Amino acid sequence: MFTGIENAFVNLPQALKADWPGNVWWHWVIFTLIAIVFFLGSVIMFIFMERRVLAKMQARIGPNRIGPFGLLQAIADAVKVLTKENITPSNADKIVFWLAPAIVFAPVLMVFAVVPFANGAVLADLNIGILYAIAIGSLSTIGVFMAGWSSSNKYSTLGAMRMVAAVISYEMPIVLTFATIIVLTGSMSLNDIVIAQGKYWFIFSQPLGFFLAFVAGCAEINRSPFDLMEADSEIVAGFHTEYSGMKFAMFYLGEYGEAVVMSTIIATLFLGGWQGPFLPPFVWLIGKIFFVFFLMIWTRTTLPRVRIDQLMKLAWKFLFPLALINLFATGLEVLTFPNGLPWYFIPVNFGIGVVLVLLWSRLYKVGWGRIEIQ
Amino acid sequence: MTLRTEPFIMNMGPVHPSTHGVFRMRVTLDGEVVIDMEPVFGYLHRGIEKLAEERTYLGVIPLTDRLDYLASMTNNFGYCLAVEKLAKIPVPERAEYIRVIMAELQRLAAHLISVGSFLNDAGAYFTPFLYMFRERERIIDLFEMVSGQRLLYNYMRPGGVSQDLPEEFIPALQELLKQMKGYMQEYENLLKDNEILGARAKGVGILTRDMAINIGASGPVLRASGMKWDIRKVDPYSIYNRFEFDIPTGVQGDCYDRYRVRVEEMKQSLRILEQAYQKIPAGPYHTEVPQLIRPPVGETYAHIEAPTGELGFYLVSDGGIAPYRCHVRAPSLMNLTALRDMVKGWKIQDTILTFGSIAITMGEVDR
Amino acid sequence: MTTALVAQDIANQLNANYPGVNTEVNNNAVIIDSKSLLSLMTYLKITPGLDFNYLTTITAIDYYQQFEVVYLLVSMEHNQSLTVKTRCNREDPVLPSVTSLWRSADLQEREIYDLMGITFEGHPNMKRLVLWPEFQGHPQRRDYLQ
Amino acid sequence: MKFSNYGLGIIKGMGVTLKNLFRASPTTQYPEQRLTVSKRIRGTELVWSVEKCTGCATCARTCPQGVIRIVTHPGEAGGDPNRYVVETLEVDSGYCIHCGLCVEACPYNALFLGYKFERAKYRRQELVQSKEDMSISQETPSAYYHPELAGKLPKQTLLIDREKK
Repeated sequence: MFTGIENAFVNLPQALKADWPGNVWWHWVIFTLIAIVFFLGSVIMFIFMERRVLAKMQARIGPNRIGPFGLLQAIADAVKVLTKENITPSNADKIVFWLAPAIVFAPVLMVFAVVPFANGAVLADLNIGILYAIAIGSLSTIGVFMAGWSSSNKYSTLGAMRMVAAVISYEMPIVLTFATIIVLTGSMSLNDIVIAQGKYWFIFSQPLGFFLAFVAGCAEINRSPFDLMEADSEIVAGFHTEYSGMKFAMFYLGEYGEAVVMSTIIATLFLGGWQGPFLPPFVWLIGKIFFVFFLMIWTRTTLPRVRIDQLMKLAWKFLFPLALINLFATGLEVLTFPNGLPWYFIPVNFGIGVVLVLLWSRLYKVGWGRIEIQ
Repeated sequence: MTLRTEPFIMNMGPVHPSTHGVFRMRVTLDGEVVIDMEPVFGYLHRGIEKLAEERTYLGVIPLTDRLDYLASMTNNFGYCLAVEKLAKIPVPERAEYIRVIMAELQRLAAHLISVGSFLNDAGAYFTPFLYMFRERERIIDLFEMVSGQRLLYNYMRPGGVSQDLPEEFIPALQELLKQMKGYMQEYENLLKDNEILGARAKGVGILTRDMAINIGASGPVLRASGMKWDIRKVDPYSIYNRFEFDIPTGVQGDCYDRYRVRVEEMKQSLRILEQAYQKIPAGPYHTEVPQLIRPPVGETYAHIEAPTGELGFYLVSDGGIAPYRCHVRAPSLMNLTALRDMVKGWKIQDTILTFGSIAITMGEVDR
Repeated sequence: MTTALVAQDIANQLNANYPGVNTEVNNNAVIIDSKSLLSLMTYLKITPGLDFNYLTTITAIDYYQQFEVVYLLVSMEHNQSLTVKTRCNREDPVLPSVTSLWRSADLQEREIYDLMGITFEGHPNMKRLVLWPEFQGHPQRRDYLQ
Repeated sequence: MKFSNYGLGIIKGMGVTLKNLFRASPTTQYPEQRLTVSKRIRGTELVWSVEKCTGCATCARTCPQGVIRIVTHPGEAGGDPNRYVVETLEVDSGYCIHCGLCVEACPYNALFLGYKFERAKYRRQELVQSKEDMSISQETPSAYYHPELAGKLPKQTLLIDREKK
């Protein structure tokens, strides 16, 4: 019984090397802890950053009372929200109502199993890493729908319906864009993908892919301008209108957790993950995650919300065909140059991306407008 | 097997983030599509018309502040014009200029809120709203300087204004006008050409010209429908005929046109202000009027171009110290008449947008 | 400048076109008998030269013996205005609705019904506007006491 | 080819928000930082001068809310016949709407509005001001309708001054 542990301690020096043997059991413990701490820490930082940057962009100051620069505001909010009353609406489907927050929250955390923090520093270097991330990441939709349905609130139902429609539609372009990266690297493992970006990041060779992934990602985690699942000026707060206290905190965490996940995946796939000179790898990764999140905050500050039919049209008539074309073009390029693309494909791909976006935006009309009522 | 569906009735409001107060819309939905909409009024009814019958002519002015609480100055203005018309009180030159300056500043401030909250309803997460509040703050500073309050000014009186401008007002106004130009450009850059706003607002919530006239719409709502009708031009009150300004009009009367008309009107207000502060003469700022005004028996209607539209006061005097009847023609209420036709067939998001583009103030709708 | 039309001219015109209808003039306002209100209003709206296409406001005044309802008409084409009044008794206050001519009367007639208690016949949705449906009485009347 | 429909508007808007990221916020953090209010502020309390007041009760008649309660008596024989002794003067500032009409109505300039504004109270009864609370000896009057008082008061902070070039 103790042999495992002894082996572990004997193997400790080797284990701490870059290429960990995956079956040492405390490796899982450490990385689970790291993943949870990283997740919670970055969620708190994300909330802080969102509130501060948003405030600065909106000519406000933002939270600045608790802790230095208001850094502890998120913690104070957490304490406040945890001590609040848990209200369950009398018409709610109680079991589903209570289950929904957990179902939203858990899958978000699970995605971090496959995110590499440095070369090989990953909880589980699955060979189907991306597939796993996408599959698990969209599970939380079920929780959202459960929340919306069980609250027996019309705003919640509308919000949940919109959420399901959006997530199903936006899975398509995002998966196709990720497939482009898989075609380029020949691997689904996130670690291999990062290693493949040693020469240049994929944002340079796949600018269109980055654009599509960013837009679709924003929609998938319902960030503005696609935040119509919880559009505060229309349907109050969408699916979590009726939630309060701890359960609301779970949704809140889940929402920002999804933002962390999406930023992490985009940073890993397109911005070279932990790759980067001088600084330690995890600093690069965190820096890139925050850069992607900054872009999301920036768009949220500036852009108005799209309409539901426009959201659908954008997914199916703009992002989806472009992702297909992009995948096709990348496949051709990889077939022509099996030993890696030469440098001049960076401007070529950039040109292809710009031309495609401009042409395609001529081809489709936004929304279908008014419907005649008899 | 066919799936049985049924319409979905949703009460938006009276407490809802974007009903601009306590307005209630009973929306019947088919999925996301609005198939019927019934507005419900009255949540802010305070009986101002009834209250006015029991107060002196002077005591009604604080009540008019509370009509369109985002544009108190213009409400005061309209009421004072009606009393002056009824009691034949002359107004000195300087007071006229002060009134015009105040009314135009108020129009700026009110339009900043209506445009900001319209864009907020469109989903631009508070950014334009807060930018515009920042500039409104500068205007309110000036109002505070002259009247001592920041929302309910109670500044104008029959026969002039309650107090003269302080000496630091004109330099501050000059500075404000200088700064406003840059900020106006900033708003234009922020969302004017935005593709998403264009897709959301263009062609949505159309109010045709004939319909707008028929429902008695006024102000930016009427002008966005293409009707060139501004009380300041067609029936110049006070000294508006001395200033040079244009009436911006829209083309098809959609939400985007209403938004543009408001922004253009702000620019015209700046133009009027530029002319007004340079010409302002010295002299008395009010006519001596007794505390208890006793107008002769009669009735009168005075109207002005308030930020929301044609604000009119129908005053009936029986020779006493209080108005026998004081009817307020509330532009916000009239503009809402066609809301049902404007939103029918659109999505629920467009309902909010259309409603936001009409830019009502509940204090005026319910009175 | 919006010119207020001389009420006497309009009254003469109406009397000429609608014989038997008693149209008076008081204080530069045309006073129309409530029975013929709708037809005369239609005439004012569609007659070329008058074209009162914009109903600015409707208000009701309680004179204890009777109600007086004031219609302020504006012709946007000619920039002219006209005040039209009609009267109804207090016991059974019923007036024809002008909603079919100007939809701007819609909410205002409802408001008058609510606060003054004048019923407008032909209005598509004669319900209380600002007060709740169960409310008793009409508070804008001069003799209304809580 | 016009680029106005291809995202140029979005880019311009993003530029504006980015510019604002580096601009100082106009926010004043109230309890620590304070703005100077207008000289004509209509503060929360009325200020009353016992020397000037003749007890004519014009203020009470003018008040649209009817919150001024004044009780006077003619005073002892041999006093000024045009002057009444004010026994009670009470203003329920909970119902006061700060319209300032009483100040404008006062024919003897005995009534002023207060300059201070932080007068939150815990109970409604505490909002009723007696004539001792309103005495001019302990309160600062604002310059509302009394421009001669404006010289003594500090200059109002204006937001526009912060960005003056």
